[in-house]
Amino acid sequence: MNETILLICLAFIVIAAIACAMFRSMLKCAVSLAVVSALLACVLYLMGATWAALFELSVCAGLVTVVFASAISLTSTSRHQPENEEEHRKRVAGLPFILIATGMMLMVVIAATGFHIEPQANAALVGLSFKDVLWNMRQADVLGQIIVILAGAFAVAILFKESDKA
Amino acid sequence: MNGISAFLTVGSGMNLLYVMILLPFVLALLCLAIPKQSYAAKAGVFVLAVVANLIFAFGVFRAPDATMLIPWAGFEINLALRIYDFSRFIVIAAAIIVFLVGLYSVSFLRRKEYAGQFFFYYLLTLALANGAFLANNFVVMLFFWEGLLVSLFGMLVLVNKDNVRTAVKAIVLSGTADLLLMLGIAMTCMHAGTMMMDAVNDLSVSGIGAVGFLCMLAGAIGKAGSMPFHSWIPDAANDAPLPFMALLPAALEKMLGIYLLTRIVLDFYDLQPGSTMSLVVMIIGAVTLFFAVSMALIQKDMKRLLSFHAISQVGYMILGIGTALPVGIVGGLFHMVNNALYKCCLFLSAGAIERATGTTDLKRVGGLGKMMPLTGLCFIIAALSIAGVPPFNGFFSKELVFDAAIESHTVFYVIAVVGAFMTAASFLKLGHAAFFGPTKLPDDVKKEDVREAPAAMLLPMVVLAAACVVFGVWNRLPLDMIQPLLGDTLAGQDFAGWPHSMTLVLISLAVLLLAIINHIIGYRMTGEGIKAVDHIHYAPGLRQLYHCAEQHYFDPFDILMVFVRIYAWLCYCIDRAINWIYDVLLVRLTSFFSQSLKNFNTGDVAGYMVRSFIGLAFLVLLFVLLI
Amino acid sequence: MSASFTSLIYTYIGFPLLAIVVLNLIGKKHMEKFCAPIGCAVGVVQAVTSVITMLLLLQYNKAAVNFSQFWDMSVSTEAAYFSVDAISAIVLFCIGMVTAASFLTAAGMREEKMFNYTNVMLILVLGMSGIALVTDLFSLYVFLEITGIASFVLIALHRDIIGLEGSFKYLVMSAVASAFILAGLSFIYMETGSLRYDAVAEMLAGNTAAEPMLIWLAFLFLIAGFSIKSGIVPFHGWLPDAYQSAPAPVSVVLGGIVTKMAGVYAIIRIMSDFLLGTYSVINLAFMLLGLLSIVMGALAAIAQGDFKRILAYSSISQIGYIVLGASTGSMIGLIGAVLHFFNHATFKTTLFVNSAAVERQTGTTEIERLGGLQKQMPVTGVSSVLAFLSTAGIPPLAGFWSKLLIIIAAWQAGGPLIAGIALVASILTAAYFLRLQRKVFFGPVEEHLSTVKEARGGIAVSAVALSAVTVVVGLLFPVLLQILQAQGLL
Amino acid sequence: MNTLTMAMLVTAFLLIVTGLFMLVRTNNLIRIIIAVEIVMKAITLLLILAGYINGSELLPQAFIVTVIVIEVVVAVVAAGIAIRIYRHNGDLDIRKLNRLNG
Repeated sequence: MNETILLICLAFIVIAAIACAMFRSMLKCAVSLAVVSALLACVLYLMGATWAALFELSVCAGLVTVVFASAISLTSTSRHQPENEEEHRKRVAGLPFILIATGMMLMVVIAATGFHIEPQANAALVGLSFKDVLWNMRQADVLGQIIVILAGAFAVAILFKESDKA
Repeated sequence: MNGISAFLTVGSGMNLLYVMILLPFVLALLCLAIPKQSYAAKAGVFVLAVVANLIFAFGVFRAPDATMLIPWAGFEINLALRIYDFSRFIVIAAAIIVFLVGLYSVSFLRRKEYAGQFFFYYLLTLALANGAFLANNFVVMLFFWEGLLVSLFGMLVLVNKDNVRTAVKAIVLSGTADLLLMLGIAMTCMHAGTMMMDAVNDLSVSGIGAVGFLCMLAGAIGKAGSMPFHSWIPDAANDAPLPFMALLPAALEKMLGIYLLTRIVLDFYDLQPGSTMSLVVMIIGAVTLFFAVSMALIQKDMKRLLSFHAISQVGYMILGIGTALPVGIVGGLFHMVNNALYKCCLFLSAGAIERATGTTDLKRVGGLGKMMPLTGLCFIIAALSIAGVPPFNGFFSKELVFDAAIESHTVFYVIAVVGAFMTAASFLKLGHAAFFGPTKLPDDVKKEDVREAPAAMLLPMVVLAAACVVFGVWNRLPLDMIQPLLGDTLAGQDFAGWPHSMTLVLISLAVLLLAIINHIIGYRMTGEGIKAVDHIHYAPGLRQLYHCAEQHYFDPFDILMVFVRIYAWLCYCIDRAINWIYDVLLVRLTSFFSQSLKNFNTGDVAGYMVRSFIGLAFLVLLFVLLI
Repeated sequence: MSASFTSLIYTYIGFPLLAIVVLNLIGKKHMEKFCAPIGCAVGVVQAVTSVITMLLLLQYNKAAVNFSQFWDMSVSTEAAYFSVDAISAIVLFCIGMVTAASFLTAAGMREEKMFNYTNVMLILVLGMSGIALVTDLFSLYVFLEITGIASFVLIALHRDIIGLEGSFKYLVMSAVASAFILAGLSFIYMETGSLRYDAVAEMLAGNTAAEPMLIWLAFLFLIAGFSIKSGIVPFHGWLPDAYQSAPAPVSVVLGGIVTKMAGVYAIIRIMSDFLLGTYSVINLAFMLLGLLSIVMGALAAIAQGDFKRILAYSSISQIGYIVLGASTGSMIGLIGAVLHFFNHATFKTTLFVNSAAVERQTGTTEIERLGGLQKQMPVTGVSSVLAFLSTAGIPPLAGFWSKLLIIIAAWQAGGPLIAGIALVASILTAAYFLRLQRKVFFGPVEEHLSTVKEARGGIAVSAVALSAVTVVVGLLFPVLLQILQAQGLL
Repeated sequence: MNTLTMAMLVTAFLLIVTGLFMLVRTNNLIRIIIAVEIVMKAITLLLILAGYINGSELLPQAFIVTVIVIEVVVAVVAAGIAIRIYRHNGDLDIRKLNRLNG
């Protein structure tokens, strides 16, 4: 049952991604990305990665969409630019065909090379919680996250602050 | 004299090295060091050197057999010298000539700008020649032998500093010969397994031996000035100071070359009479003597005429030695000695004439016999010697060579006899034009000013002329020295005294008579001594040939130079092309690529991405191909 | 011993963090004028600490200093998070040196946004130090991103359009590279279940991969990702733009160390820590990419018209040498690569400092508008010549030795053709640098430049100090090499 | 081969291709950032797949959380830069970012 839902989710992720690429409207594009994120969160949840699903949903589907939406609204001009959007459609029109070709090629390659990966049991991390793993085994990453957030803060301070002169 | 010989032989023989090689060399440096103004001091040192050399050469002559050996460069290359029959004989012969020509030079070169340098090179030549004669190691001999190139070049550029063409020609030709000699020595040493000259005996003339023999032969005859290494000598006659001609091409170089040739034929290689190699040597000799004397016949300048004879006479020696018969070798060596005597004498007489009149051009001088009787007498004696008139020395040595030639093959004899005819004819012409007939002088020279040369110049000439007579009349004196050199090969034969074959003597006399008749006919036809052989010169057919020869069409050097010039031009083109590739093409290509890269990059992010994907595709391809 | 060892890690990470906290707690108003000294101090401390680390390693004859725990959450893990070995120590020294030079340059240029610059620079130092310290591929990615984010911000620091353009291009390419690297990591993780260097090395050495395709796929993405980050041809498009557009002190640190830490260091790590064995095609791939970089970088540099852009292309070419050395996988090649890394940090920083000096004194870096500065700016001119000679590999300067080692290693690994190409490309190096020298420093003085004077203060100090390092290291090189090798540190 | 693993793998690849295609073909800066985000989604998918194959989602989960944090910061920085560029250029056309070339 889980598997079926997963497969459906995956299919919709691809469709949403294509939509994201093809939409003429920027806003719709950002929303499609949020849909991809939300579906991905579903997949993560179904795979058992609940914390990751939570982060994906709240941060990616939520925060990032807000960031894009505000960026789009900040950069939208009063002048409508239909020619640009029409051009965009022309430029990305080939995407579905390329995806179909890629998918078929992947199938062929997988079949031809006998590529084979199977889920397997892992005894190493049994009995540990996500909290233990993240905070204890990945101390360097946590430190890195702190620094990244710090860097993000400085970046916002530098990039978004209105110029003193202006 | 006993004291000196004792001095020479005491100890390791180092003394020999000091006195025969280092002494001339040090005195040569001294000559160079003495300031130009004090000509007397220079000349004093110079005379001291040649006199000392003569004395010590007598010492060597009287000394018993000895060898000395000083370890030198390693690899079996030791400074090995040896006193024995041959070196004794050749050193004393050289010393006498060097002394006489040296004495003459001091007087001849007075007030000449280049005297000091000439003395330096003269003594340097002496030192090196002594070294070459005494060396008992091939490499050491080669060292001295090659060193002679330096003094040769130096002397040739003395007078004509701006025009070094003759010097370059001489260096190229002699250098080629020396290079071949080096090759030959290398092969000979390899063949024999040693570098000591007294240890190399009778190698077989086949295979590598044949090549080694030919290469060494080229070195020897190249030094002697035989064809095809001859063509610088007539040019040098025009460019170089006259004592140089008397010393090197006329005497010392002949001695060196013939010395080595004799060593090759007698000692190093086992040359059988009638063998192919013997034939090769004889052909070289015959060709040299014939063509050089043909050219001598038509010359109108004394020095040039004599220089062609210097070449032609070496042909007789090579012919004689090339037969590999005892009579031929003895004849060749005897001829070498005689040639040194009369050719020196002739050059010195020519020098006396040049000093008196300022020219040696027979068209501008003539009838000098009354004004310079002693010079004329010496000249005539030497000329009779070279023409082979009995009882002068040239007659006897030439008869020995004739003997050997007819024993080998009649053709060689015929060529030699024809050569003798032309020699006689050319000297009849020369003597007639220069000393007899109406007086003829260049316009700027007054008749009263033309007088006999000073005693210092006359003395050597007189001594040489006298020696010509003595060696002819009493030919046992030189032959007793020469014949022991052959050792067992001689097999008890004795060539001293009157020639054995009366027939050959009669033929020779007939040839001389023919030459005189020819001269008279020529003289009658033209009325001038100088044009006595013009009927041969301008004979149909010969005229064109002579013209071509005079234009240097047959000069091996000039022919070689044409190829060299083509080669140089090709090299130049290739060099330019390579240069162009480096200087122009590469720079332009680089700039082109660089500029293309710059233009290609339009600053487009999509382009950057696409290029990255191409890189990725390249990696995929690499992995797929190589996994 | 253990305590003194592990406290070194605190210094590497803690000192910059402390500096950031102190700066921001006290605030811009009071700290603005102390920024440069603090930044310099951080750099110097970093360099000194790395020297101490090296000495301790020599003293106790250890391969590496390991550090396992920042905080204890009662679940113990034995694995080390951070580790400093000889390569890391050398690299950390470079980071400290270049950071100090950058701050000196910033002070010399009278950087307007000194406070922001200092903050982000310190983040950058943290990121780069983290890259050098970590023992896990995923942590490596995290610190790569920190380094990247800090670089984007620094390039766009002045918010001028050129800086923004360069920054955005770098950002896009870098994001793609990060994605590639992560994809590669996940493929490796599918095989090993861990991304620690030792676990991956064990898997590769034992050749225990259940599905070798995954490893090939992983390395395909990793090579592409790291190549983009290092700016190897043909993944290099962003690099000249970023270098050229960055503010002068930023391009010093960018050209001197950042891209090398972000990409080349990881390649050196892969080559030194992982025995590739059956996957030796990867060596070949890096070798070819390295050669392509050497030649194309040098070729492209010849026609450029901007001082900093020439240096950028020169960096691409020099990075090619480092990658070529590392790609051989042999001891001599790795030593050559690491030492060329060091030398490149030295001489390229010198050159960027020089370009900063020229920019500061003349207001431009376009070489067509410069000329004859040798007389007016002797320190800059001479240090530039020294750095150029070192780059071109002229003995006895430092660059000669490392280039020699790399070419020897290339000869051993790839034959004379590869070594020959690498050698011939040195001529191209000389070509573009001679052009640069001629246009900027030699010849008659341009009229509008006749009043130009030598840059003073920090710029001159760092130029002189770096030149001294180039010369001294060049002269002492054989000795240093002997010490390092004798201890088995390299 | 397991249908799910294959589906996830193929989906991830398709997402990567979509993202990269969008990256190359679009001219809008914001769209380019969105394209990068799409590629990052694919990476998330690959990471969770890795965990699935290894039998434990714990470590990949930690990875994913870290990646998401970094992703957001990058997106914010990128958006900030894009907005700044908009202020200078008046639009978001990437083709106008060609002052640096050569």
